[in-house]
Amino acid sequence: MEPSALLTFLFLPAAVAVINLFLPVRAAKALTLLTLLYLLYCAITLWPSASLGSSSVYLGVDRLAAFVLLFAQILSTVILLFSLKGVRRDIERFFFVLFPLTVAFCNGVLLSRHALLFLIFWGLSGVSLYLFALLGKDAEASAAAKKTFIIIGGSDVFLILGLVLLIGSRPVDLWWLDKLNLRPEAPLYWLAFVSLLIASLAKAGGFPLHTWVPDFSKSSPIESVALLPASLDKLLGIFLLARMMTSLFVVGLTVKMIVVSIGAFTIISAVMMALSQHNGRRMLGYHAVSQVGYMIMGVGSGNPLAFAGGLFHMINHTIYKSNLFLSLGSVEKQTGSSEFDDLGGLAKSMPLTFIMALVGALAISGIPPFNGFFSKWMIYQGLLETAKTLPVGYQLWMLICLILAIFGSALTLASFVKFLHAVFLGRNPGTHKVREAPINQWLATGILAILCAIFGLFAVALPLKKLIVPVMVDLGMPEAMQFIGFFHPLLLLGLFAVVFGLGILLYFLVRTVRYDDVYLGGQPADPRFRITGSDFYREVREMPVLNKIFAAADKKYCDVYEMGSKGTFAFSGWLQKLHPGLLPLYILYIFLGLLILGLVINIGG
Amino acid sequence: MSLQMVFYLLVFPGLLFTAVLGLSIGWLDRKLSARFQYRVGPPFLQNFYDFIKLLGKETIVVRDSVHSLFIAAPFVAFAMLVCISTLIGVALFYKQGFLGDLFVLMYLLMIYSIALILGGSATGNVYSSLGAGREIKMLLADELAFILICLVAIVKAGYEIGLAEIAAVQQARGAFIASPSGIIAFLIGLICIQAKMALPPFNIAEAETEIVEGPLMEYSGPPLAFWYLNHFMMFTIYPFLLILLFWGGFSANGLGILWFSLKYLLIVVVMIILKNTNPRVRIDSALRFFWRIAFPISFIALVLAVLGV
Amino acid sequence: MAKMDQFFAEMGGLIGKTIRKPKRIYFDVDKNNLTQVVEYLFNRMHCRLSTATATETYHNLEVLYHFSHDASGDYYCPRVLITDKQKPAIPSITPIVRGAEWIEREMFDFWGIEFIGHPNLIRLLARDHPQGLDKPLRFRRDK
Amino acid sequence: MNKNQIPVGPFHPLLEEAEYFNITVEGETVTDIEMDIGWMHRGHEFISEQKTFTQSIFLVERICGICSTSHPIACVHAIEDIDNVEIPLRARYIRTLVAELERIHSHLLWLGLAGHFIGYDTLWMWAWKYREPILQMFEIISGNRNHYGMMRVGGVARDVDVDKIAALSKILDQVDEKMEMIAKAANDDPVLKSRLQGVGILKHQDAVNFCAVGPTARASGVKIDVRKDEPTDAYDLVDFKVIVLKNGDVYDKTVVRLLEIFESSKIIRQCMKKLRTANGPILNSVKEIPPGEGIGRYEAPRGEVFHYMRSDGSNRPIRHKVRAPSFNNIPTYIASCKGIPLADALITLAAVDPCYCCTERAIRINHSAEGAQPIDLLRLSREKTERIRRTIHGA
Amino acid sequence: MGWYNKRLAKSIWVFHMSGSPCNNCDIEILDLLTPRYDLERLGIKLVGSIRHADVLLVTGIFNQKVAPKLKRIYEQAPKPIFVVAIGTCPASGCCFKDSYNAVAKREDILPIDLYIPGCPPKPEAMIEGVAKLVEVLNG
Repeated sequence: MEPSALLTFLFLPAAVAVINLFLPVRAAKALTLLTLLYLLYCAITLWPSASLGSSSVYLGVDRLAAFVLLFAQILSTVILLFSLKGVRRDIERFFFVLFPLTVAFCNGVLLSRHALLFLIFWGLSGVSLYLFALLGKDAEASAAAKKTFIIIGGSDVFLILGLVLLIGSRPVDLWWLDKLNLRPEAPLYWLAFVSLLIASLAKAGGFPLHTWVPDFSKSSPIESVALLPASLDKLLGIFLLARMMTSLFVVGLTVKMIVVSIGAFTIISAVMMALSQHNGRRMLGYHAVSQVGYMIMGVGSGNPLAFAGGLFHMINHTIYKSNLFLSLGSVEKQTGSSEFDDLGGLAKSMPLTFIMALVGALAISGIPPFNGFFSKWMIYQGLLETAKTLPVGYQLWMLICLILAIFGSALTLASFVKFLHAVFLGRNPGTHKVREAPINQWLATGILAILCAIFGLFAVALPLKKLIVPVMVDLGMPEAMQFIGFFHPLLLLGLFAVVFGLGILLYFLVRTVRYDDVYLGGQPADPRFRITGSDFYREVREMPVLNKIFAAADKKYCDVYEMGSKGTFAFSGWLQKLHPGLLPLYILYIFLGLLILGLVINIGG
Repeated sequence: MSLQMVFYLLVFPGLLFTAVLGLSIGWLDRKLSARFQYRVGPPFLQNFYDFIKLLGKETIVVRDSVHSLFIAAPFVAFAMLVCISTLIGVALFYKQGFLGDLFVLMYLLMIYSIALILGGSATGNVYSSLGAGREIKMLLADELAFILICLVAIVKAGYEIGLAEIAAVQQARGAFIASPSGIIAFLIGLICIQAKMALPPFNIAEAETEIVEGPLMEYSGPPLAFWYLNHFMMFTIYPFLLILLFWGGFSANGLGILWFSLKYLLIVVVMIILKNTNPRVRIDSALRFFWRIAFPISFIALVLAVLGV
Repeated sequence: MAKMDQFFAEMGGLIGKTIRKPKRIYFDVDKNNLTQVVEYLFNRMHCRLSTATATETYHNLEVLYHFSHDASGDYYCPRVLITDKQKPAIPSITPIVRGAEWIEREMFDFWGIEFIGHPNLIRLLARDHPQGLDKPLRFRRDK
Repeated sequence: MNKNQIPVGPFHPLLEEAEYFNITVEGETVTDIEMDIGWMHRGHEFISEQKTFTQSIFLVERICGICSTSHPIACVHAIEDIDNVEIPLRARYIRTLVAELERIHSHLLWLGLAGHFIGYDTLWMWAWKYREPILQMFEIISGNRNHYGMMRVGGVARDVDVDKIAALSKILDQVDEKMEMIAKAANDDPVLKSRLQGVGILKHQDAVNFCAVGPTARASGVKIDVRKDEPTDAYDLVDFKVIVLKNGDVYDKTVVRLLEIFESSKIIRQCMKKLRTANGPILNSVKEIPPGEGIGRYEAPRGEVFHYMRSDGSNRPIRHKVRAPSFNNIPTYIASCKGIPLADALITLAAVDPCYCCTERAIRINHSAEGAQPIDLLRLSREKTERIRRTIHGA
Repeated sequence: MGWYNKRLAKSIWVFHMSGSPCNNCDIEILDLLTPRYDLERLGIKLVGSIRHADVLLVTGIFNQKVAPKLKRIYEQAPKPIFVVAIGTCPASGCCFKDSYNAVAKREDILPIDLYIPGCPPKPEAMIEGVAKLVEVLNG
């Protein structure tokens, strides 16, 4: 592949963004859609020929990058399809400028081979996140935008630090980011590893740098939430992590275990927070964090099967999470609220959206035969494979992480039961008349739902054999292949279908149906008799140990940003107290400073 | 799908066998419970009569519910249970399986709860909603301990993640139940399946006197018949799973069959005794019990298993 | 008996015609003095409000409260006469005795006596009655 | 907007009678409870004023099926209070005997139902199994299992002769033994204890303010018992204790009832002993009731039953007020149910041993001959019952 | 449907509704399930939801407030459904029939298939009544 061809991925969307500034909105939409479709086509054609062989110093694409690039294009195209109708009027123009721009930045990150370029695009994609956050309409939007910007921007500092430590000693034209194979045991590289880990975790939303995700999800336009934290940022963050674990570093066992533990902890902490949310967006935001944990576990463990599972989970997650966010978006656009207490019983009026959301919810909870199950299953198997060979202590450690991961998926299921119940099932509060979402919206979610099903049912035949195995071979882990291919979701579905068909057949043979109101002990079906489901997990919240943790989480003790800002204010307040404006005091400071300086020099000498 | 597979699915370890054995064991449950309470109890065919009678009744569908989901839920759960029983049965009786089928099974077992919850909340009835909430909380409660005991079996089998392999290891090296970790895991497993089958004291989700049978409240006619059947089918699935994981599986000679039946009956009888000697616990007590008592104990079992004890 | 004498000594000014039987005292109280007497019986003497009976006679409605002094087994029964049969109204004692809530609501329901100052004066038994049952125990006598 | 409401009733498995509670919950925690009663209202007070004094006793018996002798006792007390009628000694013992038997049957019934409500069907079955001998004792005494028709103004309707007493005491011995076992089982079961202790607490002050009566009040430390406070019938002649506990939770309410069973059995034994020796009439005939008013009360299994009668000298009361114990006890839900989980709230509703039929009484009887349609059916049924009974008892 | 009725007769699930009785009949109905009478041996089971019921056991005089609810619940029951009236109250109104709150014609509220009179009927009488119902179902 010629490097100039790669430039299309950068300049075409950027140019479209500039043109969109001047076009009427309708034309801008059409132009963006056409561009993205073309880029998708380019990404597909790029896939077979992706290799680093012929790339330039600055841009280059290997299998992993091409793989991620492909999904970045698919997701952004589908989300654009969703955004064609329904974006708020006042931000529509700006939205369609920002959208291709974001795609361009994201593609830039994936295609840069040179560290400086990588850094610039990484930073720019963070800026676009900030700009999207500013488009939110409620009062929290600007606070969320600030929080996002500070966390993402702060992590960029670590990225710079890490990159400098890695390659700073080399000439500029050798600042490549592939096949460094450094050992993080050396203190310098260890620091570099940690810095890069922080950057990737902040981007992907891993613990403890995840807190911007739910805030961003709560207040930004829902399309941008589906685009960035749910899809592109996940792709970028895990892409960096995968790079780190394979080509940048050669990591030892303890480091792997630490990364796996971070993953496990991310899963369980975020999903616990998700359980107790009352707002659909925030809940999905926390899930966007929790699911990152599986990818971190898979990619971080270094086991080929788990690594492949982690990559697979990454694309699966982008698919079903975008699907869920977009479905919630449809609901929100029809009803005007994403609070669980205001919703309910929408499955009747929005059946298509309900089916898509159901598929998404089952997929994210890891219910066979959908895609989420298959990748989780690969990760678990890989982790167990790894555990088998470890010494006893590590074995237990790994098993604990595994338990957290499996239990995390039960908790995920639980919170999605709440989601489905509160939004689509249960009983309508009777406050709004709701219609099905417009065609572009359910078409977009429909494509994603179908992808969920296809990637689950034909997991081995399609995504694994066609996409992930080549990536694994390219990364030097061809043995991932030999584990795949024993579980046949299709066979299971076939068996299921036979019995289900028999049951339904019997039902249709003997049934006599009558329609009636709900039975409430003789009381009429009044809309006030309903359970919103938003308090489903109150008992969990009030468990003796958990209640303290939840109380602490409510006070944002676990939030790096909030604690940081508190600390900063406290520190600056303390500094202000040292500046009363008295001249003698300042003179005293100067003398004290000189004294200390002298002491230091003396000791040093 | 070969003819043999259809036989597996519909006749022997699958549909017919599970249903008939389940309904018969369901009679044992009712009869023994009755004897506990100084009553006579129903005749042997009572569960079959009940099932047939429900098939002939009228189906009432709640007007503003999600009709298709409401009707499909029991059949989804039914089909899933048949698939699960086929999986377990094939591993148990034919020693076949695929790699990692235990994980698949753990997730498939959740589908029953999901179907129950979705079917119940599709009606919009408050009691069904409450029951759905309770059902999922029960799932959370017992799932943690259940994962642990599955892992104990996996670890003890030398990290084999297949049902058939776990059984084969036990056939070769003796049942896990003979070791300390195995017996702890088995006992915790017994309580877990009590909770998974929603038998008292864990019938919180379907508590009749509190929330009017919860998610099943609005069901009538054939769908109810299938929920009824599902409930009794679990009487075969879970004890079989427990035997497979910890109690040495099944060997196909005369004594083996007798021995297997005795093990199975023993587990069922213990479950019935548990059922009849305890009041229904509250949902938060159940959560607390499983998370603060059953979880640490099963964790000890896991540690012991890793240490090879 | 000492309690009873003390009661008459302290509240004698507020009560009218008295009938004394063994363990039972029935006495008339003006509706304006009712809360004061009830306050004394409930808070000072620690009597328990057993119930209250409304009765309709030819001339008036009367409400008879039954306070049980459990330590001695005596019954103190203040009687309030309501002369206005069209719009009967007396002060509520629910603010003093929480347990009187239902008792007064029942009388409101069956006799239409309004209790002034009752926190939640809605019909007790015939609430949302499909046939609109209205003051059933009075209707009969008007007929 | 976060108000989730649950309708409990009118028909709910928790409620044997039709009743309606509107419970507001957050998650599963009850935040508010609203009651709508009147589904059982039959207009007893109205009917009673159409009846003669003797007929009204028959009527009040049908206020409630469980305490179907407490209401008649309170009613005859009220009528006797108008004219200070003397009751023969033997009648006093018989009244006490029947009333205390009823207390045992009612408490066992409650224990069983409470077991059923918390999903402990074995306890239900056991408690009701041992309730059967008590009903058999009623059958020996009065010929009926439930409505006994024993009370008359001035005495009782039927005598309990020595043969019957021998049979009764034999049954009572067996029952006592079983009762000990059940009490032990219910008291020592740790699961039951953890399920009931600290649940639905009714504080002492709330019990006083709501004027609660009976075991509900006694479990909260309010020492009231009509049997001691104003001993009528034979209660001043027998020896028994008033059980008072102080926590006010469901567990204490259970224990109060269990211990009362033993006290009742003690009283019954004393009565039977006296009945063997104390011979005499069982009924003082009362010719007419003078004008006046009377208050009758009696400690029913659920608390104080209160009857007020006013007579104008004719053979019919001009006012008959009935106040059942549950009428005072049910409003205490407001104090004891808020802030506790739904599962607890429902057992707390049951722990008062509410009797809605009592609560919504008000009586009137009128024997007119019209509408005699089911007489034939009735006769057939009686014959049929007799036939079945003969075959079952082999007599 | 004779064949089906025979099956139905072997598995009768009853739902108990009380239309303002004195609750004695209700207690006796529960009594039927307990060890001495044990109706489960005849396949009879008490259910909590009307949707599961085959037979409604109804007691009491149906006061005016509860009558519409009874009617509503009867409509909510899945067919085939049978109504058995227990006690004297639903049959004749017992001593309450002149109450201002009693409904005039109970037959208008529910189509009662079987009366079991008695105040309260003996449990044996109720079993006999159930047996009659079974006879009818069996043809």
